[in-house]
Amino acid sequence: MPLTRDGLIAGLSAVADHMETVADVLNTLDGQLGDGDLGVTMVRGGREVKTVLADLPPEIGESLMKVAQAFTRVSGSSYGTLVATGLMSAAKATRGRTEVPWSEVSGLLNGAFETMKARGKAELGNKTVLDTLDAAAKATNGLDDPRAILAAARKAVAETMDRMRQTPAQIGRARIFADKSIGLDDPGMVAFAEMLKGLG
Amino acid sequence: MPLTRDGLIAGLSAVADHMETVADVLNTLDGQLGDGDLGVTMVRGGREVKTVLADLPPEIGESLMKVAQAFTRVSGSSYGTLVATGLMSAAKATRGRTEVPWSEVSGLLNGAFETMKARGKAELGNKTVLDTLDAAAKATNGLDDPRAILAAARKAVAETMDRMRQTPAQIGRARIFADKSIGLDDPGMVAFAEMLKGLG
Amino acid sequence: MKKILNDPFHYVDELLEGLVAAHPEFYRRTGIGGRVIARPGEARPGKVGIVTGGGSGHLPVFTGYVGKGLLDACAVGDVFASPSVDQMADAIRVANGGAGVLRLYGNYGGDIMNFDMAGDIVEMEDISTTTVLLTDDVASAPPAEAEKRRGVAGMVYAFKIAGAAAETGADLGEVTRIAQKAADAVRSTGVALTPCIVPQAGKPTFSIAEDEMEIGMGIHGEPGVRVGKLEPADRIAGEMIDMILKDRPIRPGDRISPLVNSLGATPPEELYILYRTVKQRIEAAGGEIVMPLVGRYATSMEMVGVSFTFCWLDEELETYLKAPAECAFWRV
Amino acid sequence: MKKILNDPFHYVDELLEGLVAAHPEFYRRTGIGGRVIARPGEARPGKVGIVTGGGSGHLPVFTGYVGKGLLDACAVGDVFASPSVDQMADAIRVANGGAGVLRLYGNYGGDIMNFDMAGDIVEMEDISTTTVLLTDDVASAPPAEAEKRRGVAGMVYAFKIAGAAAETGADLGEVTRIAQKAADAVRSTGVALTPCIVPQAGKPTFSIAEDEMEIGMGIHGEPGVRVGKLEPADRIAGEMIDMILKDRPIRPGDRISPLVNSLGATPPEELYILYRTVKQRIEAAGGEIVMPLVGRYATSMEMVGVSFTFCWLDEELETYLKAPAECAFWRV
Ligand SMILES: Nc1ncnc2c1ncn2[C@@H]1O[C@H](COP(=O)(O)OP(=O)(O)O)[C@@H](O)[C@H]1O
Ligand SMILES: Nc1ncnc2c1ncn2[C@@H]1O[C@H](COP(=O)(O)OP(=O)(O)O)[C@@H](O)[C@H]1O
Ligand SMILES: [Mg+2]
Ligand SMILES: [Mg+2]
Ligand SMILES: [Mg+2]
Ligand SMILES: [Mg+2]
Repeated sequence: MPLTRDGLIAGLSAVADHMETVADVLNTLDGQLGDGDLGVTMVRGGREVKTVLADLPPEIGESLMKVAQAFTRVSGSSYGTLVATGLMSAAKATRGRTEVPWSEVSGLLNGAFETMKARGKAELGNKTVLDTLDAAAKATNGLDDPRAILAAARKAVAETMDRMRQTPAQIGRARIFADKSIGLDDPGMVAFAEMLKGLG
Repeated sequence: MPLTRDGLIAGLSAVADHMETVADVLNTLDGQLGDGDLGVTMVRGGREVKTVLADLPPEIGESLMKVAQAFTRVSGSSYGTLVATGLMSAAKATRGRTEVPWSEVSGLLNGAFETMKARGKAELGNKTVLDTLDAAAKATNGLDDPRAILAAARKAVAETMDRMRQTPAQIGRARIFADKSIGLDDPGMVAFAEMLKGLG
Repeated sequence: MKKILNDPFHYVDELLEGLVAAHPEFYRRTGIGGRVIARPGEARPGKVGIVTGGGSGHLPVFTGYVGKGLLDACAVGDVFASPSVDQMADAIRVANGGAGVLRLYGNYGGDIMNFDMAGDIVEMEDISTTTVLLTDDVASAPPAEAEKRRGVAGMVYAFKIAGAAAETGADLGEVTRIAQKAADAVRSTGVALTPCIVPQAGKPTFSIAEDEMEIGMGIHGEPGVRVGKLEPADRIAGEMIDMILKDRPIRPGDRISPLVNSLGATPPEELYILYRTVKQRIEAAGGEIVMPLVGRYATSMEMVGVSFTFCWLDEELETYLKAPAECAFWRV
Repeated sequence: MKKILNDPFHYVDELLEGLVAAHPEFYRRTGIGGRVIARPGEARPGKVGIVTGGGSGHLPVFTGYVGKGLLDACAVGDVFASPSVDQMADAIRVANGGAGVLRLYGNYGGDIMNFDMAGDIVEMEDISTTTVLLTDDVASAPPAEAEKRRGVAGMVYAFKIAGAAAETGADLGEVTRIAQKAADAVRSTGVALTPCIVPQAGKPTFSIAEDEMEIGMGIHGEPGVRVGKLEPADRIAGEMIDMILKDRPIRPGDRISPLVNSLGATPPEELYILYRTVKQRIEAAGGEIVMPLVGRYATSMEMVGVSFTFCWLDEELETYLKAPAECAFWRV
């Protein structure tokens, strides 16, 4: 069964709920390198998204656009805008369709990666969510089973975090504390990993 | 021998010199109840007065006026203005004379007291220099020997300070710290006592 | 709190040097020791001069309010210290355009003695002077002794209103009458959260505990009426307004200009938070707000704290308050 | 440092409430969550709109500079946090008089992402937009990476100059060109002596030792180029000017407007002490001073510290800088 409106609602709802449980962890992590608001951003975004889920249309593209807009409504922080940017990119790629085959997920992740990279003017290797997103897109390439996709994405994200932990942050607020960031996970990467975890 | 220009110069010079040695004491005392500048005021005033001594005219009134003006030139603090006010009152009372009999000192002190009281809008008993000045004027009443005058004034000032030590300050900056002022000598009284001490 | 300065004993002279260098169109330095700030150019013949004076460390008060439609000259003391008699006399001389000079300043002992003495001196030069003292700080003495109250931010209104009156060519008696009317129309109170540092002392001359505030504290740290725990902005505002209105209630229809003033470090953000309550309370009492002022109008260097001033206006005062005026810190 | 506030999470909304209540002649609140401050009334048809946006806690920046001859609208974030995309989109919409909108703001990552995204959104509504980023803080990146520099007090010049150009009826391309020219003409650097308190955090987010200062520190506490013992004012000024002039030397005949800006708590007294050195150095290098600004133009609430900005003027920029403009915090 491909991705439909109902599957989307179930997934987003699960992710939003999971965010409530990891907010403190994300705030603390972000606080060590930035302004400590990443948990707040994700919780606020998640809550606002949940308010629109019931009214999502069958069309996936339009649904994703509504979800993206919900996110931008409540968040001023970088990560919120990046998430919304990624969602909008996926919305454009799925416009007019009520079903999206799972084999397209890798491409959607890559599309999100590309537009978020452009929006944030960051590069691969800057130790941001982009590194994990790119890894997930590549690791899921060719897969069409949702469970396999999730497992591959998680593994790739975890590996990327391990690999980059000892490198300094090079963009965003954390860049200011580049030295301090060595040995610490990038908060945005952790938030991405937690979103995947929330999917089940 | 009555008071002449030369006697005035000798006296003022001695007082000015003495001020240099008590500046710290006066600053500290004033600092406990006010802004801690009374020593500075007296030293600055004394130094400026010394610059005009050589050019004082034989006329006592005019000389005292020049001394008063020297004091106002350098001092913005209350005590400086009060001292200058007292000197001006004495200047008016001795205008046109090159000799002033010692028997007039008590009256000059009283005149200074009255004008300073008017200038500062203070009352007897407010625990200010006025209380000691009034006591000195009264104690020297009828005396015409400079040594006797000085001794009587000193004694009266010391007694007044003893008498008023336990009362609260009621005017000027020290009024703000009225409670704290109980048990402490009024800085202006101490400065007056030191001026008398400087006279020999 | 930290300060940016050179030799603390040159603090005032250096700041005056910078002030006139930055704003030669508004200020010039003159008088003994350069301690008089005056408008550029000669006093306008026939115009009543208005002088003020007092300790430094309160910018824009006092010096800053020299300007067209405001003051003519100011005698500048060291930080929190009176100017000398001679400096005051020089300020009066430079402000004199032949029509006499109003001395308009705060009710502080040292300033009064020196300004009185300066008046005696210039009298011998045939300059007639009058005096109006600002006594707007309701926290500094009870109503029965209102004449003992200190002058604080309310003097800004007196400067503005008297300055406008003088600009019209009114004579000394008239300018004095209007200045006194303005002085009588203002009520202020303040709250301090931290002290400030007098440069020559190098450290705060008093202290307030980390979680406390002092309602009614004077701008030099004179003790207030109540030390208490730091409270929410709305409650602080409420208590300060209560103090003012206890002294002079608002009657329906009263026209009031409120000044929400930072004592220095408190940022405008917080003044606007406080202004909400000021507006609510004045309007709730049936008053009408005219020309509200929010900003730094009378300070104590880097002190954290605020003051409120209410100026009750009648037609005459309102006209003068709204008349054009200009200095480096304020333009109407 | 202490703050006067109610619920820290209402800090920004309450200050905006107070701001528009105090100055309805300059500001109105609109947009999603009331987080857009705009001039009163509709956008002038045919006039290019200028919007800015950014975190709160910098008054008069950003919101304060909405006004005639200045900005049309501002999207207001929480203290030191970006406004949301939708708030920025609303700011653009309200500023749009049909002739397009210039986004003019500081080079901060979050703001850029959000403003870009807001631009994408309003593009679909046929509003054309352009962007000019302020990158005046020479301490924040070396000359080779000048485009990575943060925007600080220099934006005041860009607001003023671009605002004046827009007021003349110039089209979007022209207003953008002039704004970029102004952005290119400014160089700034700062020194911080104490941090400030972000209300929601409740305590300083960084610290500076009691006897130290940090040269080049950013207005949110971004690390500077040198931490050192607190030095005399003249030396601090000298070092800051050296940094600016190393980046752009003064040539004889250069016309420069210098801004000596308090980051919050530092009082005007100390700005004037610093201004002496600014004037000496510009004139010693053969430059000419035009319209010097001394005061609080871009702050970080109650932070102790100062920044210097030099704006190199040509005839065009000077004309626009001197053109009339008015907001609650500044009048030209
Ligand atoms: N320009 C950028 N490009 C890509 N990712 C970024 C960028 N800036 C921030 N991020 C990501 O966002 C995370 C921080 O998010 P958030 O706390 O919302 O930022 P802020 O509060 O600084 O605006 C970082 O850990 C990083 O993964
Ligand atoms: N109004 C006054 N009337 C009489 N004496 C006064 C008055 N004010 C101050 N004094 C005297 O002056 C002394 C303080 O002098 P000074 O330190 O010069 O004052 P300040 O620095 O507060 O202006 C007091 O101890 C008191 O004796
Ligand atoms: Mg963050
Ligand atoms: Mg943030
Ligand atoms: Mg003293
Ligand atoms: Mg004194």
